[in-house]
Amino acid sequence: MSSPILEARAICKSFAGVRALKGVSLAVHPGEVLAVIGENGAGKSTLMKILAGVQAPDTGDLLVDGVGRSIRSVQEALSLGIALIHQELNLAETLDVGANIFLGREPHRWGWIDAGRVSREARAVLGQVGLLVDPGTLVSTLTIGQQQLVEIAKALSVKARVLIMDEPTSSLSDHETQVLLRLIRELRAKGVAIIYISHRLGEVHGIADRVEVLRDGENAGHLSRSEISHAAMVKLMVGRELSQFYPHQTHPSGEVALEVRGLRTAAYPAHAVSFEIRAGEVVGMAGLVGAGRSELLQALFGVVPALAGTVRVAGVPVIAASPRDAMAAGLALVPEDRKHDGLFLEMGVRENLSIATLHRDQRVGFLNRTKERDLCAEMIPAMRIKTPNTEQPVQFLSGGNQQKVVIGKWLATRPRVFLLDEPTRGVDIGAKQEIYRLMEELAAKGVAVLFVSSDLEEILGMSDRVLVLHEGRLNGELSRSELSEEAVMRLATGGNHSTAVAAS
Amino acid sequence: MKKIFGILGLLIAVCLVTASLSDSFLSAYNVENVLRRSALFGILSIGVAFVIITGGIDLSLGSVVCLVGCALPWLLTVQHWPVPLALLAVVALSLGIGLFHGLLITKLRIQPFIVTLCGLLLYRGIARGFTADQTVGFGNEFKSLRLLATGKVPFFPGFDLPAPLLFLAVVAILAAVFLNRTIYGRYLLALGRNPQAATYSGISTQRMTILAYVVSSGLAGLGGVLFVLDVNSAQPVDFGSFYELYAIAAAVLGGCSLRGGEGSIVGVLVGAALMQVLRNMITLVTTRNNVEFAIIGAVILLGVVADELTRRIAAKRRAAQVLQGATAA
Amino acid sequence: MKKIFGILGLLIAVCLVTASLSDSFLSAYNVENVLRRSALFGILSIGVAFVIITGGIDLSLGSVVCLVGCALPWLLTVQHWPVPLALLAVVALSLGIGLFHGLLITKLRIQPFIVTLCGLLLYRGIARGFTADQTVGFGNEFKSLRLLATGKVPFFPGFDLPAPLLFLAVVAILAAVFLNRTIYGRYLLALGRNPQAATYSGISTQRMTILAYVVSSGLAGLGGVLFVLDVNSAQPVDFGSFYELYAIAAAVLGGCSLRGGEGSIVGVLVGAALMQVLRNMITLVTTRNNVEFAIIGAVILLGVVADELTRRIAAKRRAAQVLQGATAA
Amino acid sequence: NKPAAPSVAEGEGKLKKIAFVTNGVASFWTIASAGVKAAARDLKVDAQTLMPAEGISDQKRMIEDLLTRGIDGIAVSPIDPVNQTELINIAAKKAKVITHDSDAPQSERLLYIGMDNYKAGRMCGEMVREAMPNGGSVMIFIGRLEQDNSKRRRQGTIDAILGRPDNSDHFDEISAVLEGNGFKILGTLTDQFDRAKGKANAEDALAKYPDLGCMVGLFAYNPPLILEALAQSNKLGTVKLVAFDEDDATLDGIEKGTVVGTVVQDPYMYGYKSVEMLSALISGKPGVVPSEKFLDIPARKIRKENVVEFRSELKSRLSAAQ
Ligand SMILES: Nc1ncnc2c1ncn2[C@@H]1O[C@H](COP(=O)(O)OP(=O)(O)OP(=O)(O)O)[C@@H](O)[C@H]1O
Ligand SMILES: Nc1ncnc2c1ncn2[C@@H]1O[C@H](COP(=O)(O)OP(=O)(O)OP(=O)(O)O)[C@@H](O)[C@H]1O
Ligand SMILES: [Mg+2]
Ligand SMILES: [Mg+2]
Repeated sequence: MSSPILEARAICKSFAGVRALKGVSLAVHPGEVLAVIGENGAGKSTLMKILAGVQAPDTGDLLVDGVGRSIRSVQEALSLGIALIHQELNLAETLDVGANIFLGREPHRWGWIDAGRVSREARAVLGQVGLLVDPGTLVSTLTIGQQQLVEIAKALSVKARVLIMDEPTSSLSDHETQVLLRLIRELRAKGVAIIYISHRLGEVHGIADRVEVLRDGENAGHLSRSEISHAAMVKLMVGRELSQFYPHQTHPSGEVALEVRGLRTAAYPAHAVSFEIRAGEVVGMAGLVGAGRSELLQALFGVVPALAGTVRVAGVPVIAASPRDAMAAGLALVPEDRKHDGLFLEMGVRENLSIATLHRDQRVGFLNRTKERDLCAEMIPAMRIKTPNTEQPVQFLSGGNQQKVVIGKWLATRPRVFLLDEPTRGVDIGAKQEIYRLMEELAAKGVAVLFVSSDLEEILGMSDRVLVLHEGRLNGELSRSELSEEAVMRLATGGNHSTAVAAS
Repeated sequence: MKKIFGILGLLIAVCLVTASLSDSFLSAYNVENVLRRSALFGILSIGVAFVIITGGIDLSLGSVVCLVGCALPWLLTVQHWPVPLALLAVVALSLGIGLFHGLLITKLRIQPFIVTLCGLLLYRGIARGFTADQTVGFGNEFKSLRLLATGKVPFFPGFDLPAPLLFLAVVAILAAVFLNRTIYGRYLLALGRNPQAATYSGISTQRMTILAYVVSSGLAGLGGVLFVLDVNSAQPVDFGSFYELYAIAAAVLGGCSLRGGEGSIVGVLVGAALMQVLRNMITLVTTRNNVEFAIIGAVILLGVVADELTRRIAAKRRAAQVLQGATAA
Repeated sequence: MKKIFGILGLLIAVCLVTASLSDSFLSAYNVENVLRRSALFGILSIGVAFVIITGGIDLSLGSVVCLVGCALPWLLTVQHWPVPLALLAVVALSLGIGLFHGLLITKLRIQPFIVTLCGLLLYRGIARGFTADQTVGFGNEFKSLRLLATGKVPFFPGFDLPAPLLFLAVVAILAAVFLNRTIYGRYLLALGRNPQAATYSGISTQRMTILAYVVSSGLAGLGGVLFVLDVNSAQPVDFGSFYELYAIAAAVLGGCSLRGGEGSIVGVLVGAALMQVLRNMITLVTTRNNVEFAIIGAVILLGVVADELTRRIAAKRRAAQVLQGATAA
Repeated sequence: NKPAAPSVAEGEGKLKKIAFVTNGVASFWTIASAGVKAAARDLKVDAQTLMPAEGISDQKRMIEDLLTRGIDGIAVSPIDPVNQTELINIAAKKAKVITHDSDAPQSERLLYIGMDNYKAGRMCGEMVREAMPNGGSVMIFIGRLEQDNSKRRRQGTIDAILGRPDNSDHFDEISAVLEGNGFKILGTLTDQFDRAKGKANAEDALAKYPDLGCMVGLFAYNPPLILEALAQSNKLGTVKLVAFDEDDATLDGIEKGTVVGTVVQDPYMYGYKSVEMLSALISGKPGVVPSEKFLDIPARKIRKENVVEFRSELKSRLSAAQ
């Protein structure tokens, strides 16, 4: 085997009160895909940021081509050929797609931007990732999934020797993921070293040449190509075997809990969407990036206005002009973009968990501190939120734990209809199972659960029924018996129901 | 909480220095004066702190002080309205202004800076219009009404509490309780942190924003009433001019972040007091006052820089300890 | 771009109204005057726009105008420095101030509002100090130097371009090219909207921030020089007072978001011109100018509201059409 | 004509502390402060000038702080005499208080030093009539109109131009266009001390009234700004300019003939006399104080014939104070 292109030795890093990395080592070779996996908070992102010059390690050495380097800035990392796609989106929303792709590396002559080249090359990389928008489009008008693709295009345009991807697919659907995985294979063939982080073990299984597992800021073991299996990865990550990953059971469905008739959204006003969900049902909603799933949930929850249509919850018509109305009617929405819409990053876990229930638990306008404390005492263990204390600002939690805080906050409202938009985005396997278990429990208690997911495995594993959107249209519905990867994909790409079911 | 230690230290340092340089600083008369002025500015600063906490800004506050400060004597001495009616009118006026700002900001989504900058220009202009640029005041009348601002409450022999301090105490306690103990206070803070997430959490962000502007203008109105009762005369051209900057400076010094979501009432009070003590010091200690503002500016800047530097050194020391602990373990 | 149509419309409307009410408005003499004033304020506004684009604020600008405006005649007439040296000194002074602000904001991470508010207090105080509150001016001397501000360049017969307009043209073109065509302009915009994204892209955000404050203070210095050359005298107490608010208002009216990341130079120029045309209108059309500020405030507010409302109505109409098209299909 | 220093008993350890409080910050007050310094030196007292930068509440604060310092005497130019009566009375209980420049007649102040602004205004008006014997249109420029002295000054000017009898108790609306005596007063423009605005006012007036006959600048900095505007529109000398106070540019203009004349007060004497009177009052020599409680320091007209002499006097006083 060739010598490592990038190597980290005994890296330690601590933040105020938290030791995120305790002597982690890692090496990646040219033409190799190294998958790094681990539970939420294991230290994956921190390690990657150190490799890419975003953060400095407390102790430990970095070697590039066998030579010791101190990578102190992003610029230095880039000049060494190391590029990082961050776990969280980092785009300047007021700039256009092209400007974001080449931010910091604009082709220029004496400072003068070569706009033509930016646009040409941007179009080329956008084509590679399969995002067909004009480079002049403002980033603020793109969906999360599309923004994620912009991030990938941006990293591709670096032409890096080491490309680090921290959960690049967390908001991509299967279709886009396949495009990305093909890209990765091409890059590998060209000798690029790739570090790939994902909580979707199926992907890891399909792409990785080697797997490195982190646990609690330490190396927990590694697997060579031949050793990679779902069970082996889980065992190293969690330290035990997980039985029955999708705890799905068929539920006796009850009354109609949510009834949607002729709903039109601003994104796709041409298509009226109608469906209903019964109490105790778990319904999955699938579709490609930009299919209009998030917009639909947002309209139901009163975040964006619906152009037309009626919504009934338990038979009572609801006019949700604001989330407040929707909550009063018994709805809850776990939003797709937790950083923007779900969390108060600088506020503590307690304040984030209780914010949606303060109104219910108030004592004539005053905070009910007992209830607030009780809520923390209940949710933090129930959701297995990993936090040093209840006052820790959520910005210092790992992504998965942040997600659990958001779900916990909405669980606390005890909704009748639970809407979840990409509930397991960036969540580790253990936590995923927790969330699935929670969805099951809710359904068993008679809550109607509607979840949007781009993770096909999860859609297949958890749904009683699947609604598939294609460009804003409800293109079909699959019962559990009709469910298959093929069928969902066909409907999601515009095929019709009969051929979809027949094909599988 | 930690954030206000720096500013509190600065206040204490300035007090000690002034006391050592001037015997009169700690005289009952002077302490009463400084307390009264701090109380007046404190009321304004608490108001603007509410707006700053939501992530907004209120530049109109000095002009509201002017408008209310001119309207009250004008209504009483020129229009001969009865006292309760005139008071009611100025209260309604200032609350109405806040409501107006809040509605423009929430319903029409105009930037707070623009709305309140227009307010700054507009309200002073209105005051200049209806007074025809004439100074208005109470002359020798309305002595009992003026006691609201000039009155004193015996505290212990030889030292009385100025009446505005009592107003401030009530306002500050209400504000602190509201911010820290009620759900609406929590909503305000949350809104300042992340308006989007606040909306998603079912908080009526518009109502909370409007509330903040109403509180700000309302307290500016109260401040205006007390200021004019204290000074006894108001000139529309410069009454309350620049007060918005002092109030905002006090709030920010006291730990409010202009990015929203942060703020403590105690800090704001300390910030307001600091500005007044500095000005008092300059008149007491020096014989030239034309560099007064330069000194205030320099002291604040030095204070903030010193605060930042000590914080850094402390953080570095702590980090070193953690590291040591880690390697030792 | 779309954002500036509203304000441009407002400017044109105000011009039309004024022209119809006053014959003198379109006289060559008046147009030259308005252009000169707009140019002076335009230079300040472009400077502050740079800072606003990075998501910061510069409140010290009026005081920098004052400091430079007092320092130049003081150096020339009291200290008898040669002209080039004095000019060099004030240029260095204003750039140095910007650097100082930038360093405090980036290295010590003190809020821009605080830093520049202290600057506002400090620089005027310094000017008052070294001039001992005396008015300074050029008297009858330095006529040729003063041509920089008072000179005229023949444009077509009967109409000359005021010299400050040429300065503005150069500044505006450089600024627009810098912002839109160079990588550094791109960095500024990115930094303003998402500093983290900028850092993660390997941009030296600190250097860009410092640059913005240097540009802002530098242009304030240029403005100060031109103002004092034009007016011929400066009184440190009030020279340039409140100009920061006018400049910020012009920038924000012209489409700069105080949240950073957005701004167009053309818009800023239109904003600056609007304020000056309004003031000119009031003197030409009315016989009282004490409600001047009220009118400016009201017009800006009405303009912004009208802009917002038309935008909404248009959006609603578009939505209705789309829906109709959709349901018809 | 230096006033003789009264024989003050000195050497009791502490100097008498005297404060001279102005109504704002201006060059005018700097000249006054030269008088204060000169008197302090001559009379061996500790005298200080304070200029409130922020109007009335600032002035109040300063007086309170002075009382805190145990000041012996205060000379104040009240911004709002009627409503500040109470403040002056409070101060009068703790120290000797006199007023200068602007009086508070209902208060317990011991003396008023100053001149009658209405009369000074009339002098201005007289010069307008001299400059334009056949009448014409006039525009008035002033910093602010809300101060008592500026109102009276403007009214005096208007009344003299229109040939009205002496009557200082009325006030013409700021927006009124007044006619009489062959003159037309087109209006009064204020600038709130913003010089760029002051210049813009002059320019706008020239734009609005191409046949304007005379411009009157009533605050010290107005005439120089008007001169600038006139020079830039090539109307120097064509449009008459009548000035107030003794700015250098104004005096230059008088020498050159571009300014008809100016009316000067005597701020130096305000300062000097204030300290002198206070020092006498403090040491209990009431004989020095005029019995009518008013010390008149009259205004003077300065025209081409006496401008050179006036300038040299001013210069020597200022340099003596340094
Ligand atoms: N800036 C910070 N300040 C304090 N603690 C931090 C900070 N960044 C990360 N941490 C902590 O360091 C630990 C490792 O976090 P990291 O983001 O590297 O985890 P991760 O493996 O990427 O998890 P995930 O799969 O959820 O993304 C966590 O406990 C986290 O709370
Ligand atoms: N602010 C916006 N302005 C313009 N178009 C928008 C905006 N937000 C969403 N869209 C468009 O609306 C459509 C639906 O977006 P939505 O977010 O609902 O899709 P999605 O199925 O959830 O996809 P994703 O996985 O990308 O989130 C997309 O075509 C998108 O381009
Ligand atoms: Mg991570
Ligand atoms: Mg979505």
